[in-house]
Amino acid sequence: MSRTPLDTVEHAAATPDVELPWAELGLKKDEYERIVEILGRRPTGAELAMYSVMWSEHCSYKSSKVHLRQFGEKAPENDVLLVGMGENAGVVDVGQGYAVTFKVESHNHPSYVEPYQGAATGVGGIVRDIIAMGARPVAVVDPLRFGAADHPDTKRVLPGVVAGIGGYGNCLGLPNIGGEVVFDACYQGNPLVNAGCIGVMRHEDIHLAKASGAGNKVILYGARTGGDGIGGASILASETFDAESDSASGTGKPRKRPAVQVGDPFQEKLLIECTLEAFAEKLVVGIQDLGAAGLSCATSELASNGSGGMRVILDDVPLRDSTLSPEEILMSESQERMCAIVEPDKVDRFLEICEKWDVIATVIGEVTDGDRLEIYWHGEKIVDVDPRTVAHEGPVYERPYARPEWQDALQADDAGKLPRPRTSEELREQVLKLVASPNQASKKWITQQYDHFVQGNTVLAMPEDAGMIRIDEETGLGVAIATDGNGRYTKLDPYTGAQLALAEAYRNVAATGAKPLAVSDCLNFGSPEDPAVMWQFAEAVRGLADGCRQLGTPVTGGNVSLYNQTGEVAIHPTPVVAVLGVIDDVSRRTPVAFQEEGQLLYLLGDTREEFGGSAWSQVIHDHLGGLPPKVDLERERLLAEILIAASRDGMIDSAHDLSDGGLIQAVVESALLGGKGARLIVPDGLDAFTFLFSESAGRAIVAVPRSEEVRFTDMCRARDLPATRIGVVDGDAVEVQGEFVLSLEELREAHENTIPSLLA
Amino acid sequence: MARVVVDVMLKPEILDPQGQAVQRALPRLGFEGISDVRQGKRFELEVDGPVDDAALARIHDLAESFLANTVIEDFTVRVESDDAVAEAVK
Amino acid sequence: MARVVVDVMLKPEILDPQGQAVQRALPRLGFEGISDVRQGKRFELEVDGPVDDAALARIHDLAESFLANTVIEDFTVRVESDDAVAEAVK
Amino acid sequence: MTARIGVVTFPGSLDDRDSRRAIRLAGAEPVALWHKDKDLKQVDAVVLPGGFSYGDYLRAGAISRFSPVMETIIEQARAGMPVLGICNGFQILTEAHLLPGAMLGNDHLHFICRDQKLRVENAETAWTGDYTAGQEIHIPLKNMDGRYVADEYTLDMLEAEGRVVFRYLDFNPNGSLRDIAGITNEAGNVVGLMPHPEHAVEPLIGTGRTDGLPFFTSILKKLVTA
Ligand SMILES: Nc1ncnc2c1ncn2[C@@H]1O[C@H](COP(=O)(O)OP(=O)(O)O)[C@@H](O)[C@H]1O
Ligand SMILES: [Mg+2]
Repeated sequence: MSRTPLDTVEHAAATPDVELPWAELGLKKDEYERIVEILGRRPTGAELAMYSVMWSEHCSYKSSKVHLRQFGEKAPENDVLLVGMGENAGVVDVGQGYAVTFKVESHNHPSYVEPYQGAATGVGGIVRDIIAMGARPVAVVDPLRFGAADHPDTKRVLPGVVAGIGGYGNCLGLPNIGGEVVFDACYQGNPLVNAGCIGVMRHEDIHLAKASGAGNKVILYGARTGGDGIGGASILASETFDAESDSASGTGKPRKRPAVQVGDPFQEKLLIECTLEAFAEKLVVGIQDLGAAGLSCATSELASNGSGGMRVILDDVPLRDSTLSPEEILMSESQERMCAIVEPDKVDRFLEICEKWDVIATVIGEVTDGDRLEIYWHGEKIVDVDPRTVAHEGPVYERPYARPEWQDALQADDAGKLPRPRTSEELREQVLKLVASPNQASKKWITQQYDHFVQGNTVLAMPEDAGMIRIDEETGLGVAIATDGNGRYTKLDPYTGAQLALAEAYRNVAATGAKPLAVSDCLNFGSPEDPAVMWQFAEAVRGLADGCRQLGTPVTGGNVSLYNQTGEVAIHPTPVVAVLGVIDDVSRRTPVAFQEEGQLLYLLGDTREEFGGSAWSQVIHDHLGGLPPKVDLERERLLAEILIAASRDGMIDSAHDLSDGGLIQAVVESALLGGKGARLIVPDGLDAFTFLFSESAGRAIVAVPRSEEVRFTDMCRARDLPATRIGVVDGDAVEVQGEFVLSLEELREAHENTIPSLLA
Repeated sequence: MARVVVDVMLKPEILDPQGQAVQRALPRLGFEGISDVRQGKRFELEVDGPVDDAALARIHDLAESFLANTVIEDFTVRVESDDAVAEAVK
Repeated sequence: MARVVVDVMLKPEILDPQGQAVQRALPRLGFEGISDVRQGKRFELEVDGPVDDAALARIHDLAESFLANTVIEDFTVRVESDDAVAEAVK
Repeated sequence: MTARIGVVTFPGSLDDRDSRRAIRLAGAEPVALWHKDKDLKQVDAVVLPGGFSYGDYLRAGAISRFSPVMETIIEQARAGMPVLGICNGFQILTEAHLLPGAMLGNDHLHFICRDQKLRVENAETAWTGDYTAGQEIHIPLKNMDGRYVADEYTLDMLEAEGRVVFRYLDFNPNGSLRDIAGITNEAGNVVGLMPHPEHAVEPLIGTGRTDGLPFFTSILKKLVTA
């Protein structure tokens, strides 16, 4: 397809009055004017394509940047961060010369449009981020949010998303070791599909997205570039869906049907192997994956981070569709591509490795000693920009924010006033209802579609509190990861809600015996143009940054997904927090399941009357109001230290953190997993209802062998952590003395049948 | 009873990893001269009663809303007569 | 250049859970009167040069040895002419 | 002396490393083999590991079966060399007609990953000597296309000749006919199964059981005493 005339740099300079479709590309008028100002002339079509995708909300973080800075400014003193925020993913020192990189990203909108491919390519994208750091990916996690469990559209979206995550991750050979599945009507038109990946490398293997060394070659390798997903992630992720798209019947498809990408996990598996082989031979100077904004992003970021400039010959990009225009090539979001900077004398070897793995690799340009990014097409220059202005100096907005006027009323609507069960029989019924409710029910139907075993290093996988992977066979060094978020808590109080998410993930990691080290996050919110949403965002970020500082766990990176709303209605503010931990010897890990009858159950931490945003208030009363549980991060830290020490010294045989659903939910899970029941006694000073359903933070239950009881309780006493004996592992029922008995069989049926009967 | 066939193929601009895998294997099997392979799905529906325009219209709706995801796929619906010479309907 | 279509379907005696899943979903979607659904694969091969008997015979071999597993699947090969009225070859 | 056991890496193989680890833990010497090489590096036996070779895009195992390394393996297997196909390896063996029948998508249409109970039906093959017939074991299972099918005649023959090596117990995870989880050829040197013994060789890892280790000790014993 010949386009006449080609919009070259020269042509642009000579035709200042030509109007380009900046609005269609999602730019605002003042943004366009800034581009003109930066260039000193109007941009060419290709330049406009690059600026428009790179300055989109998705790529530039223009609304969130001013807030995210706190993660750096408030970062705790630490000696674990090897690479901080701003790179493809942060890198953490886990000892013995190993470094771990991890990150969570969203693929929300694409997964609503095409659940299978949207979710699959979400996994593909995050895995490439991890490879780009120089690491071998070793596990994935998938925090998910869907609309109401019984809504017909959930039956379209959820199975597709789960099949997509499994289809891609399983085919790559990455064990899936954790995640979340949450149902809430607020996610009906905006499911949240977040995907996280962990990678492992030696310290010396860390790679950065940096193009340095004039004369070094720019090699594009992986899939051919096609027309799929042009502007996909970028434009798509930046716009709100139409209200009508969520038709009442639920079977309707979104009205908006942009091109989505199709993933090729087999190609990605080859990409992983050939990239790691090239790393091993030290052939790579700098590397960047191609994700949102494709080549526009990879070339401008590599050049911007490096010391020199870059020249790219766009004609050399291998195409799947020969009719693509240069603008489209620059914007294409075809999956499974990477871009490497390689010294000239190593290019042949690099290409050889690619060929070994049947991966197409092409030199498309080189690093120059100037400071411009220049792109040529048919011998003519169509892009001539300062790469920093594209990649790093995009617009920054201080969006107005304001505490919504309904916040007070919401908080005043105290869940403590809801009618409580009056009889033991009612209490028993509510327990059954809780453990069978979609959010509290077993997610096995979903998680068994994921490979947990591949790579042969999985120590713990779901439904454990955290996933755990061995990274050194000799020493038993391992890492653990947990992801958590609670949109209900965060809606009630965004600052506290974000800290509760952090506290829960931190606690989950500690419950397995691993020491929490660092944090990544995925911040899912509504439209930043709504001051109420912006306030939720600002508060959540402030809460998370303050929390990380207090816990001593730096934020290593993350992802922001905005515009998750249908019409005027935003999702609950949903910061998802991932905490990474390390354990010196995985043989000391603590599982969730009860191990042996006769072991003593201890409740660690304080239980208060806290029901705001609780599972109980949702399941029994369909209520959301009041305040979320209080956060005491010093207490969380102490609890974690006790859990870790107890695991290291063999004082406990199982542990389970308490979170949504409260104590009874945790006991039921440990009992069902271990196939062993428990006899519980309501401790003095608590009523049975509060004991079972309160969601006070900073708590866990542990099973202590009798021989360890004195040692364990002494330790808790010495450290001032409340430890209350609440019962014993015993029999094949969960009994609350003086209240009720529920057989494991009855509990299992309630807990395990819900999801299959809704979805299968 | 009649058979209606719905063919569902990825849109031409969408990557077809399955077709590509087949195509890349061909030379190894000693096959030359095939420049492109695309792999899609074929549904055979056995319809009770006559396949009139109304029935076809309904099957068309079915294909559009359920058998294919028109974000990434195209489809055709046709009646397959006994001599297997198909008649294009869409 | 011509297009040859290879349709591959599970043999009738082999359980086809995909087809069944579609069929089971039909009533929910408000569809009646479809007594059976089978799901198979459709390959579209773009052949360089003329599709004469020799070429078809080779594609037939390809289908038999590669595109289909004849332990479980049947296949048909046909040339698709431009007006999309297919001609049965096997 | 020890035995050299090759593990083939196809593009898209996933459990090749794990299979080599299992071989090493059993005391044999793992040898990496590459799909493009016809050369088997003088190994005494071969494992075709699990994974999604070529993405399993056409049919599981259909493309790998035509790789150069398979030419040699097919020839050698017919001559008696022990070959174990795990999951994708099993699928490749059926596509290569070294084992009868075929593998299809799970009847429930989902990938399934679980700790699977099996009964050892045949402890005489090259790979099962360290089990006893009738023994019940747990081995992780994880696959999309695990449904074993063959015609009635073949199934009857397999049973009559004692060539069903493993059966699923308590729960058939994929709709395999007659609960078949693994089979062998007439000579007993070629064995294929869907579950993954290489993922059950270390305490603490995976399901924490070591019920899969005897596969690798069996073959080692057989080769060393041969
Ligand atoms: N989508 C998912 N993918 C993988 N694992 C999941 C998923 N959803 C839930 N899980 C796992 O199931 C278990 C229970 O989940 P959840 O109740 O959310 O845990 P917690 O409340 O401790 O955070 C955890 O091990 C979690 O990692
Ligand atoms: Mg937990």
